[in-house]
Amino acid sequence: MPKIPGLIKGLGVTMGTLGRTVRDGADTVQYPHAKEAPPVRARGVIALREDNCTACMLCARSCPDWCIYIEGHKQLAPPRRAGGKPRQVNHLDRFDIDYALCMYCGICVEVCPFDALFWSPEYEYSEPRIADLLHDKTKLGEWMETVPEAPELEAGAEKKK
Amino acid sequence: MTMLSERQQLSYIAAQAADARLNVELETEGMTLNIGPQHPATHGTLRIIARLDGEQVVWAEPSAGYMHRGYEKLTEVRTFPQVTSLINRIDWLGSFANEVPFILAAEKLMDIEAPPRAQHIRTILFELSRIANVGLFLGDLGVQMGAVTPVFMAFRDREYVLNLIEGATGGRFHPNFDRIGGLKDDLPKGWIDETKQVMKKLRRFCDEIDDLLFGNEIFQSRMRGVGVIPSDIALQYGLSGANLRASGVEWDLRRDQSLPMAWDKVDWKVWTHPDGDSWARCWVRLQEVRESTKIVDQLLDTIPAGPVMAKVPRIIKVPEGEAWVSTENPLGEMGYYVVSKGDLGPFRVKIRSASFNNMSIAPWVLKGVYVPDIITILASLYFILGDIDR
Amino acid sequence: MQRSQSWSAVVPLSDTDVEASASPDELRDGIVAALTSDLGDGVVDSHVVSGDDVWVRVAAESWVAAGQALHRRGFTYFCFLSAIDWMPSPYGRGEDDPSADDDGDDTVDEMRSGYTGGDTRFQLLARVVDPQRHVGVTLKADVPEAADGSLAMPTWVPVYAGANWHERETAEMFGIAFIGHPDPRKMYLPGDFEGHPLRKDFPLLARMVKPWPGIVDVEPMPEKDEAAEGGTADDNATGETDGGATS
Amino acid sequence: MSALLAVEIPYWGQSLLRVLGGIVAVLLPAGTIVYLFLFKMMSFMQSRLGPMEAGPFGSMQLFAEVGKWLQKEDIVPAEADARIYKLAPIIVLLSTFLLVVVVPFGPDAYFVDFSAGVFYALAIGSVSVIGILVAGWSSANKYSLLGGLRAAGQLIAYELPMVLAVVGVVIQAGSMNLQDIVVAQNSGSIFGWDGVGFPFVLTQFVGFLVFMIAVQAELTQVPFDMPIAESELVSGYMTEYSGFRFLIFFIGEFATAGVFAFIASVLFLGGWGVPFSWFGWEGLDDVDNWMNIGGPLIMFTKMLVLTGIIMWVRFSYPRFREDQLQRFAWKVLIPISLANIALTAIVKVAV
Repeated sequence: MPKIPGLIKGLGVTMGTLGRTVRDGADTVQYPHAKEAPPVRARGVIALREDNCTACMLCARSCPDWCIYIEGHKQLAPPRRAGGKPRQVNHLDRFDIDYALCMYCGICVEVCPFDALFWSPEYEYSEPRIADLLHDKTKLGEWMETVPEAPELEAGAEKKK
Repeated sequence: MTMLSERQQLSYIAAQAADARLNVELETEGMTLNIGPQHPATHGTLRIIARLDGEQVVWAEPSAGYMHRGYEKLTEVRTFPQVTSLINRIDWLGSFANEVPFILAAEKLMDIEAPPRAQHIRTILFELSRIANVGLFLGDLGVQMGAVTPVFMAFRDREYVLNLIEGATGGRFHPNFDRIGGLKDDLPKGWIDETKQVMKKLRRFCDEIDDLLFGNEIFQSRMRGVGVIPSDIALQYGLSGANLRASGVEWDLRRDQSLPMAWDKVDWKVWTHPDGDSWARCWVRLQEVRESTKIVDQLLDTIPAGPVMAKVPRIIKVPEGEAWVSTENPLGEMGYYVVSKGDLGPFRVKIRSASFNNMSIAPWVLKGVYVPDIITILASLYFILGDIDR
Repeated sequence: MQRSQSWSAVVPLSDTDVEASASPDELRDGIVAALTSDLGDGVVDSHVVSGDDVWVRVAAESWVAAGQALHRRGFTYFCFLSAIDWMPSPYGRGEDDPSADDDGDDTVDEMRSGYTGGDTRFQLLARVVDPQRHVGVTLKADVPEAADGSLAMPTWVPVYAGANWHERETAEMFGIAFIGHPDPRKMYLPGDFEGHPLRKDFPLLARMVKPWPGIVDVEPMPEKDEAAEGGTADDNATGETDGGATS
Repeated sequence: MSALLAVEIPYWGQSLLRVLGGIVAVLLPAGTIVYLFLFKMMSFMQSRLGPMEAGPFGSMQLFAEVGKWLQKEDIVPAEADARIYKLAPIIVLLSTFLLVVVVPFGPDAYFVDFSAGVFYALAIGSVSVIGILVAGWSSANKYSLLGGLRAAGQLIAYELPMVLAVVGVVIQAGSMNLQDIVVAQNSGSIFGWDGVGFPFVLTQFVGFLVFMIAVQAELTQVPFDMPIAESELVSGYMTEYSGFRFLIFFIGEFATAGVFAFIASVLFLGGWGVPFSWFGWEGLDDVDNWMNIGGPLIMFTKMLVLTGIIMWVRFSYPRFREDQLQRFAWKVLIPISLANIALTAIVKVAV
């Protein structure tokens, strides 16, 4: 079989792609009208479960960008068992993440010992003003609704303790 | 000349004198052309100063530093786990591959090794980032030469790879998934089957690029015999990766050094090309993408069961010592010279990035070529600006 | 690196252990021997990690000769050239990390050189590789300080052309002049930049202009409990008191 | 001749029709090419949809683009030779208008009946070179200068094969009048069979290929787009242009593509005509009046097919290097077309 010149082959490739696009539709998505679902693990935005946070500062200290700001104070909580002594707990006053600085490395979520921080795949929170990218604890708490279940693991994986 | 002021005359004479050596016979004037820092051919902000005689380059010299981020300094104020989030921005197209050598160096200093399952998954992700990176190179090659279609095919199929990387690690571009002692997490369910499908798509993409670009006679006439780098020059400048293999040096760090990674467990081939021209460099890369899909396919079938994380202390302190680990990254040899003082963070990290050496040959290889060849030679040397400037 | 099969355990690094168990590395010992025979007294010290890597420290005068000798012996691939400032940073990491205190910071405060030792603050560091035998050598050399504090070393460009850019980078980052360099301009920095950023006494402004957010602590109970002013140890303790509810 | 649609039209009406017709003949192909090929075909070849927001399937995108360009600031570089700089895009577009004048769209639907039409078209076709050269020269930009010089070299080099490729047609038709060439093709017959007339592409296939390659180069489309070369010269001679001046260049580029496709279809594909034998016409005077409507439509279809091929090649190929391009013109195309002329002349004399 004689070799087809590359010039002709190239024309064939582009025309073939045109045919495929007409037949199967494009590979792109018309963004504001249609959206692709990001993967479950996608690191879109960090959500905060305020009840779990003990203001231990671990996330703020391990953040490479210094973009987490936490303030808290100690207060007395009612005893867990009837008749016990009142417990001393940390109360969270302020929990801000500056998304203008955040580089989405996920270290804060990873170091959190009390499961208070989660990744949510939401990504549409751009703002016209850069100052609005500082999410406070209410806003971070609202993201909790969008946090998906952790995915099942592939065969052969060891269960996490 | 009478119309000119004295200062203009003097500068004119000075310019003439400077140009005289360019072309004494024809008395033509040379021209300095500034390509960049903002230019479509420089993937970022590289500036090339070219002295031209007509369309021919008398000398050309890249000028870097428009995007220098000082990572070597920044690593000194970060802890070991924080460094990976930083260094995967060096070569932003193959970012997972940047993390691996650093983690391996830290593990070497701590004298631990990741579990076999983690080594396997690391290798898979490493090869996936190579495919994402070099796949885009293959498309971008077309754009540098006026063919608009290949780059869209590259973006289309790279998207599948990025989806895989995001599905496993959570980060599309900056996975930050590699940890000292293993990986952050195991693979999600269904990932392996999906990856196999994507590898089939990528092999088709390679065939398409082969037909559309590499088989094209115009492309060949632009690439063959242009920008020839002999092997001794390539070694002297420290060219690495496909650039070195295209000059006929059969040397691949994946094969030729013993690392706790899974490359030695599968069957693959190191491609070389004897010519050393632009065509050879691009062709070797195309073959390497194909080879990578094969490596990934084989590794997917043989992932061992077990944990993905070795037992490491919660707060990582790396013992005092020095370690050098380099791997065969998409762009070439990427290595970290890590000096630890037994502290939470490294004392000094020397980042040996591939593009820095690969571009340092540019003044040598650009001498005497035509202006359009500047673009093709730079494209075939394949640099990422973050990898030059760090 | 030695392939140890005990991947799940942390094996402590211990020099005596490694040297006792490792088989002598003929290849790398041979390199040191060859270099010693070429340079004589030029080789000051060497360090071989069996099966892994070799470090050789040469005298400053033998720096170029060492490069030439290695190039002649097949180490034709130029990997990198850089420098190390062994002075401990006066600024730390810009953060007052309470967890860093526990084994004492005083170890960092004195200047200690790494493998193969060293007498000066700055050391030149270069690596060349033999692409046939797949073995690399890391060369080090003390950079002598002149009376006026300036640093200068001979250039490697005639031996390894690729050293050109690396030396330009090292020159601007550490302030080491390379004598005989064909193009001693700055690589990255603007022409009028002052200072040498990779020297340890060059402050990293990004970590100076803003206080570390991690330095604040939870406000203690107002009326009592002076002891709780401590630090993270307390935070963890308080965290664990109600940790039972979350796990 | 003045019996357009068998209605007597006063002279001013005819003039108005001609002016409007000229504008339509230039702008309509340009708009159609941009939408159909540049927006849609290219996108589909790259497995995407292209513009979809403005109008149904993005059909109004073109007007949005024009609106965008008109709003932009008209920047003239400080060092530029302002008057010439402003004139250059107009020269380019003007050459397109002058070119379309000789193209016949129907038995009566033409602007000028010019007995040396081919000669005129080829001469006027190279006026745009002047526009491009002065645009590159007056921009006071090194990239533009390189682009302008490349354009001059390239357009002149490819003018020659184009002329030589047409000579074969002229020999065969025995006329330089484009209308006569159309009639000759449609009233001809192949060995007595007149089912499809006698389009010259059959005998002049080599000439047709050379002509189309030369057109590709003349239009500075990939693979001959070094004067523009986004990735090296950053749009070459157009680098400094913005706003409506860039728009004029842009329209000029695609309008010229349309007009050259018109000329190619007249020279090689039978132009506006249908084979005369289908309706029993003997010559130009017998042709029914409805061809004045049908002819332009036929021309338009043929133009779309030809520009479609031009664009298809553009979206598939990388570009040549400047010296390779010159070598290709002088060492390949010109000898081939000279041989073609010689062969045509020999056959013409012999038969």
